[in-house]
Amino acid sequence: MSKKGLIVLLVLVSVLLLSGVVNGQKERVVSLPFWDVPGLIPYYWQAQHILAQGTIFEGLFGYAPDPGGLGGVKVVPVIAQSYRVSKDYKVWTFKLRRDKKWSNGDPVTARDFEWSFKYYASPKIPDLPAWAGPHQFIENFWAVKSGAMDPDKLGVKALDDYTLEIRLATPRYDMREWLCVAQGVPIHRKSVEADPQNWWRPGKIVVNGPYIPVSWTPGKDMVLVKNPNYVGERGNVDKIVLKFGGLGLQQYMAGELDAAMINSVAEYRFVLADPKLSKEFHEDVMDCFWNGYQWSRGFDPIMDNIKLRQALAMAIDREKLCKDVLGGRAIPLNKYWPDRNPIGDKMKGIPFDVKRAQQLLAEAGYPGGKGLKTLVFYITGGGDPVVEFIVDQWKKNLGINVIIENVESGLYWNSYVWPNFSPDAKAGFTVIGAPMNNLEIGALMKNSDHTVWFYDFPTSARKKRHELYQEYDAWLRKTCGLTEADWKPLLEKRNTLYAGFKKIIDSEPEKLWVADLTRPPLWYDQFDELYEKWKTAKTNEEKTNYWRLAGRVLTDQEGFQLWYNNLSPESKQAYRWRYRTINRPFSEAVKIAHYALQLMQDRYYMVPVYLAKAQWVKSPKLEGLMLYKFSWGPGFFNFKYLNLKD
Amino acid sequence: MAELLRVNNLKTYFDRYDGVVKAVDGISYKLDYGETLAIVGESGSGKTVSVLSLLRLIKRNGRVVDGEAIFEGKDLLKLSKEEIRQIRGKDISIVFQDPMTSLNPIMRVGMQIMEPILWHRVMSDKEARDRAVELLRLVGIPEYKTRVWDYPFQFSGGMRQRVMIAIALACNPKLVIADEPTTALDVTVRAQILNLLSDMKEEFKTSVILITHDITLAMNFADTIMVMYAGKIAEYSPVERFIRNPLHPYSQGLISSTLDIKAKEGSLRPIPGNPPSLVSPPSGCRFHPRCVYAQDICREQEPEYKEVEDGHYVACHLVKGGKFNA
Amino acid sequence: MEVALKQRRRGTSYWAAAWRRFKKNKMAVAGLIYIIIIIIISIFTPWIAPYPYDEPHYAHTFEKPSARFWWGTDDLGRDMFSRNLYAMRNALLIGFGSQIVVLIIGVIIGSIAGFRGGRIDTILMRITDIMYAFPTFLFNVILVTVMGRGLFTILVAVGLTGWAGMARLVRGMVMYLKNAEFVEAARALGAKEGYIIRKYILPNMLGPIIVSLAFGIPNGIWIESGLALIGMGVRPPMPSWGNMIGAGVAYIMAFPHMVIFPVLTFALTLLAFTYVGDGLRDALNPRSEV
Amino acid sequence: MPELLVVKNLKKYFPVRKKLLKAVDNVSFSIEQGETLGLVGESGSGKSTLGRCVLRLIEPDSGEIIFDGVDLRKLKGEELRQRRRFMQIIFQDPLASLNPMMTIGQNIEDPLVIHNIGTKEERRRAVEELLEIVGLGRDLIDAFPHEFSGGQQQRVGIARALALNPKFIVADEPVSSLDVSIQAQIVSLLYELKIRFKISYLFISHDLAVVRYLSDKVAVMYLGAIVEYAPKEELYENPLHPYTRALLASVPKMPKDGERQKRFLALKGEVPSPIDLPPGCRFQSRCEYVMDVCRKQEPAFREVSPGHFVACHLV
Amino acid sequence: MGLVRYILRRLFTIFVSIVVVIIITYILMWLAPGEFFNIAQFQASGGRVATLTPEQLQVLIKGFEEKYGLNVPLWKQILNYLKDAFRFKFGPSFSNPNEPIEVQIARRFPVTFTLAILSMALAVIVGIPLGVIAALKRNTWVDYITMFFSMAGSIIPAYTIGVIMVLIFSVWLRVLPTSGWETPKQMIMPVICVALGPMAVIARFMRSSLLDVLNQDYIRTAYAKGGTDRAVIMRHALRNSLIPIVTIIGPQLAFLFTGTVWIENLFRVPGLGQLFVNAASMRDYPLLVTSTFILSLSVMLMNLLVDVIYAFLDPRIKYE
Repeated sequence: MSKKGLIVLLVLVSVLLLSGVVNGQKERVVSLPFWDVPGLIPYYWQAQHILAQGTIFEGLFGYAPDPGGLGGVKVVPVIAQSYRVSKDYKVWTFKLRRDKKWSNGDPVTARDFEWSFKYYASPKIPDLPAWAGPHQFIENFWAVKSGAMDPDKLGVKALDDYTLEIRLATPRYDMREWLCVAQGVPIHRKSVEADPQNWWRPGKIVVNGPYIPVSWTPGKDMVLVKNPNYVGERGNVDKIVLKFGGLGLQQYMAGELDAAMINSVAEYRFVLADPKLSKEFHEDVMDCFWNGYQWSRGFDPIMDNIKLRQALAMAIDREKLCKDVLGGRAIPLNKYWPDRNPIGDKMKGIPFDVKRAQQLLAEAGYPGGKGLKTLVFYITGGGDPVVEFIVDQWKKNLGINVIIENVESGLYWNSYVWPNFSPDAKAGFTVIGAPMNNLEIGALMKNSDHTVWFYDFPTSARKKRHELYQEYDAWLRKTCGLTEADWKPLLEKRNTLYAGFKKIIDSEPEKLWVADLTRPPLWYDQFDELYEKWKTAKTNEEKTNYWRLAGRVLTDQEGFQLWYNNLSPESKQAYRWRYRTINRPFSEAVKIAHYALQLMQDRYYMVPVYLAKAQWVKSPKLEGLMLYKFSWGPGFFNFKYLNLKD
Repeated sequence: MAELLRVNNLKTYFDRYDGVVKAVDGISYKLDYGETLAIVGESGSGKTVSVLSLLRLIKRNGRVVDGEAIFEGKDLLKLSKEEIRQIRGKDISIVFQDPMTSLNPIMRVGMQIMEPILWHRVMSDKEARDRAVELLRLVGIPEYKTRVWDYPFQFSGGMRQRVMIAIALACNPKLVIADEPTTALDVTVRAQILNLLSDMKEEFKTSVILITHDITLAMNFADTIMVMYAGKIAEYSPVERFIRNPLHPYSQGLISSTLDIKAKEGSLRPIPGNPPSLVSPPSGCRFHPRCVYAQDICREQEPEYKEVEDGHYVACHLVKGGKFNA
Repeated sequence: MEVALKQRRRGTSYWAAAWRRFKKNKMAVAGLIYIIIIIIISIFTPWIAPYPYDEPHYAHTFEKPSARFWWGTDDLGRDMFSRNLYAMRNALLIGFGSQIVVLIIGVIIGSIAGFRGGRIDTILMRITDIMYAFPTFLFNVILVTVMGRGLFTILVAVGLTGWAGMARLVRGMVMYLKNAEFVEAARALGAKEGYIIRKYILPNMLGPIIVSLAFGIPNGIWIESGLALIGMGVRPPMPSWGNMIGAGVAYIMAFPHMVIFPVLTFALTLLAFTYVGDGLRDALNPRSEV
Repeated sequence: MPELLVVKNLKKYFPVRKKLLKAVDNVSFSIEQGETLGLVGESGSGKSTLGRCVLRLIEPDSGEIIFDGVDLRKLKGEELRQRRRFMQIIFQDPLASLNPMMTIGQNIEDPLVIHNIGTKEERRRAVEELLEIVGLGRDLIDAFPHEFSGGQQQRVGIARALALNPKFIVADEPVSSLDVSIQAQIVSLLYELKIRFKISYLFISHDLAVVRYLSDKVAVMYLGAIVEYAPKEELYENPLHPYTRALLASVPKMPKDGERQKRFLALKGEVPSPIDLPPGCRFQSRCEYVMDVCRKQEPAFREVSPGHFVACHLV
Repeated sequence: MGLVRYILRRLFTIFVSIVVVIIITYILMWLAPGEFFNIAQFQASGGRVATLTPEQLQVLIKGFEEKYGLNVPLWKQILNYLKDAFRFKFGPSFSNPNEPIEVQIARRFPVTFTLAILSMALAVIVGIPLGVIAALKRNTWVDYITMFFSMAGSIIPAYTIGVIMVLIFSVWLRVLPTSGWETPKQMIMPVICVALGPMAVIARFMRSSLLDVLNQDYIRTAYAKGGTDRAVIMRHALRNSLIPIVTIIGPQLAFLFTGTVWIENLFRVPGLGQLFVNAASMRDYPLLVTSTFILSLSVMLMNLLVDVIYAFLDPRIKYE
């Protein structure tokens, strides 16, 4: 290199070093990896609520670190000071703190909540992901959302500036937990109304959390700075830079990040082998998200054989999987919740017992795997090492043959894993990672209740129920129902179904379930009402519409009865336990959730295999990093506890 | 007249996949000031290569193997790159066969005429401009003052050849090489260009080497004629003498196979056969396979290129004492 | 003289002359030899590869090259050498396969446009222009989304996006050939259209088409690798260079062998095809411009 | 002698950017059995188009082409195809006119294959015979066109044209791309064939000497029309049209002692664009005798002496 | 025909072509497994149908369809889309309901544009001399090595080269930042990586173009006029061989709009490629159609621009 070049380089380097020093003295900056956020509107679910909740917005309640708690967090009041709940858990009244302020200095009041919740519920936001927030339980929410009712009729009301009343449609015992999520935070009315499209943009946004976003480059960085008007506990960090994308570990090594997630075995081993990095290494188990397999939602009767299901579940060496295949980046899991966990400790795991598995397989009618047809393991995206290992285990330990078939990711998610039955699916499996999205009671089940909804009744009935689902959709397009004669079969069916319904109500021992089933408006009342409306309807269009809706009510009921009458006794029992669980406050529900879970786990339709670990390196100076364990992938959140040591 | 150029034993070979093409294989001739030499031959006889070799403009796979070319006392073949460049376009210039492709399509005509002037620093930029206009006038381009800034594609074929001639004359060269200047043109235009060449020769007092396959034209136009066959000179003679007494059987054949406008039906006596491959030329006299008079000696021994009369050279075994004896 | 005569007797066809010119280009010959070797290897891959491409060895993950695993193993302990062989085979399948699709569509559209001329020509060429302007990469992604990620569907997708150039070429050739003097001569002899196409036009179009195909093959391989890098390539566990490189890059710090071998074989193969394409272009179309 | 070919009022216009290029503009002539018509003209005169129109390789816009008593323009498909046996064409560029993918033998055999004549053996023999006729060795049958010199290629082209024993051949500048010695060979060959097989030629060329050697009658074409048409000797000895005169004058003649010619009588200017010609005589822009009438009125093509037609106001 | 009329005619053709392209894209998406409705259902429910009643799900789906204009027949969706698209209104995307696509594009476009221009400039600045050197030294080791390396640089996936560069310059030498797009230093690595491909194309094209020109008769004429190598190459060969280069730079520039996606991901460059290619892999249909729209529009406009520039550079071209 020439002399001149050397000098230029030296100057450049020294300028860089100097600027770093100067910055360091001035303010405490933390750079963290983050996933790309599409925007900052808290009520959308596209991952940004992880940023919104606790960092830039706050709701009535929030999360605080709790190493012993589920998800490593506990629910603490934030804006709420105290609350009252009616006996039936349908009317919640919150007293709010009086010192909380928006970043522009306005006080945070109950009216902010009332307005925000009504705004979310209004048809102005047609695509609110209501399933992910507390509003779905609020009185009249669905009617408001569909546009049939005025948003003012929503069950939310500010009794005074610092008292908020929320009325629910059904009892909810975990409302506090639900109010932690991003749809539970208020937004600033004046700024939203001033610019409904762009109020959320950095520079414009008015927040009530500890940090304000000041700049945001999609695909790159977001910069958060301290909210000067924030009242409450928070760390000493002045500025947080969230960096989207890039080569995390390399960025960390180049000194551009203060923490980085470890994404592969290679990186893990590299870090362990590095004397400096290995000291900065941390890990935690992602216990809210179990990984395993589930049976495909097809209609092959072979799946009805519980001994077969059991044998397969017991023939997997989970230890070896975690050690060899996952390179120590996971822990074995043989039940829905792991050990040293309030639920997991009470559950019995699926043993790894090849002998027993072989015996069960023989009892199932396939000694040594003979006679069993080839099963299919559906996967998507990449070659899944875990799946290959499992298939290999079955082959080695049980002598059965499973082929791995790749499915388009869209098709996979849409018809094989989540929503419904898949008539095309052959007998076999898909991988499943069942998350707990937040601390609501339903999420304790970690989706294992799909066992009850989709599997545990005979294949023939499953098939029938699927057909009814199809019919249910088809009703909306039927053109009929102009004459009384069209109603005749419906009326007859109504009577049969009514008899069936009565029988179920009378025989079902679980009071909570019956209460749920008989909560008005009842299906037959709806049907009768539609019939009456049909009689007075004026246009043919209206008539057809009423007839269609009535038909759908019946189909729906028919599907329910079919399901109820065919559900296995165990699953029915599990369902009853589920009712008892969700009809308790969260802290109590945790104590009995294992009853339902154990029953469902013992059906072996959704089988846990391992829990992934979150692994990261972080600067020794950085403290208070909170790991986000809910939902799909590891990441950091709730940055208000971040602290930089000097 | 004084001697302008003398070429001795020039050999230019080309490397090809199937061997070495001896395109020019030992030719010698001279050219005086003001003289017009016509080199006549069929395609592949080496006539173009023989002159391009002088200016070292042959393609990359060709090389001058041997010989010398004394131009005004300097051996062109031994000059440095820069020295030969000084001569190109200034002392010796070329008019190429195809005026369509020999002009740069995206450069204005005037600029192309000015280039040799500027490159040889003959005059200033301003003067060169005026000179370009003047040259266009000289070569007979109508509206030359405006057309000087046109592009070649705006000119017709004949006009382009006129431009080529203007370029060649730009630096008052001592020698103009005209490589089949009229072949690509229509009959009537051909005559115009030939007239122009004659005029220019008078006007600029240059020597001219005219390369052509048309022996009639050569015989009409040149002072000296040189007939080439398969890379060698068959006959070299002052034209008057050649008209009276063409000695080489190939020269005779060329004349008799040329259709004159007055030729009688059935009078044509073509040379049989095809020109030979220059990779493996026939032994002995290269013309012998097509020569009706060929004898054993012609097959075995290469004829000597010798002066049979004053200034009349022939390479044929059958020519003895200035007479052709068959 | 004798030699010349002998040669005459046999006659050097267009192809023999082209081969002679091709042989002069050393890089092209080297490329051709390489390609022939990999084609032979690809045919016999199942017998040559020491392991099946999807056989995991859990006790031997990320192993460096050794006597047992020549090019090491990957994150599942699968033999990198075997996977590379299969990847090569798939790449060739996609490369050649996509060009067959290109050939079929391009020749049909191009020759209809060229022969019919007039309105049909205008319409077909407009369509071709539109295809030309379609953002190829995105269109590929969409097609793969629609048709799935099988080997076959990917080669069809690559073909479906790549035929516009071929159609233009064929049309140009047809337009030129149908007015060429020797075709006119055939017409003057009273030959029927079908005969002219079969004996006069098609054989003479072959050269440029082959050149175009020769460049299309590496292009197809390249497109697949691009698709694979964003997870749209051949479906794993079936290996392809794209997804091997994509996966390997993640391990570059700790296990560089996982990316070095696929990148080298990939680059070498594409280079070989490109050199052969260059050679063919110079040999078959001596006066070509590009 | 019976008239083999009669062309009447043949027209072919090409549309060029909304204007008309009158390539062949109202041309009439006739050729008798065994007779050769030489067609002389510079590039752009439309002579090649005319030659192709006569064979219906280019579809003329109007006019009649009566060949052997049948109007070719009324024939369709198969009938025309059969007719083609009797009329052939030889091209200017011999290499371009041969299929490069076929051997010499296959190229010559092709017309026989097309018309399904003879067995394979017979065809082979015919090809060998044809090779002899045009002066090529039988042993060249398996060579490819590109291995041949131009003269040999043109011989192959001629052999192919002869394969079907045609009565009439359009020779479109068959020697203009060849070397002098080869030109002479080919011209001799064509002459020999004319005598031997009584073939009629429409001989197209820009070379007046070649035309004179082969033709019985000569037509001079300028910008799409025939400006002068006469028996050969008449035309060369007594040219009437200024264009014909200029053409003849611009050709260098073989010098005899002392009569060398260093300057030529040259026409001024060049052939103008054939698109959108001005009214009047088409030669007006280059004619040194141009008069007012020439700029207004197109001269009639009339017979000035028996068999000598000319289109000029001055005559 | 005048330039303006020519451009207008071409613009009309472009308009028609775009309409066709959009229709094809829509139909292809409609054919894709997992139709709109399923996507809507899945998006609206986050995969958790079971806890909602069918009526509630219906409300969600209806809302979703309303927001994205999916509640009308396909042909009407296409029509609506086209109507808005030509006014540069594309609505929100599935993956980003927060802001309309045009806003996202407007923000990312300058980045991609800068990256593309810088890379293209680098590719031209390096590629052309490489091609020239290779052509002038044709069939020598200089030629072989130049061509080999420029081709290898374009064939080895830029992504791999990028990662290696990060390791060398950021992690080990610590002279360049790993990523970002603000300071010139951050731009060095992405620009080099992106430039490699076009650089090779330009070098190769330049080489053959120059070789072609060098074989032309007018080069011989120039030498015969007494031109030095320098004068002949600069004034005649280069100028003439550079003109066709324009024809490849245009399409290459358009290609960079998506071609940079891997580099953008690697170096955290917030450009269009990321947006567009992610759209496809995430099945974000509104964004996908828009990507197609923008890309084909830019390819076509670029081609038009190239033709116009070409006409300016080459006096022979006249508009038909």
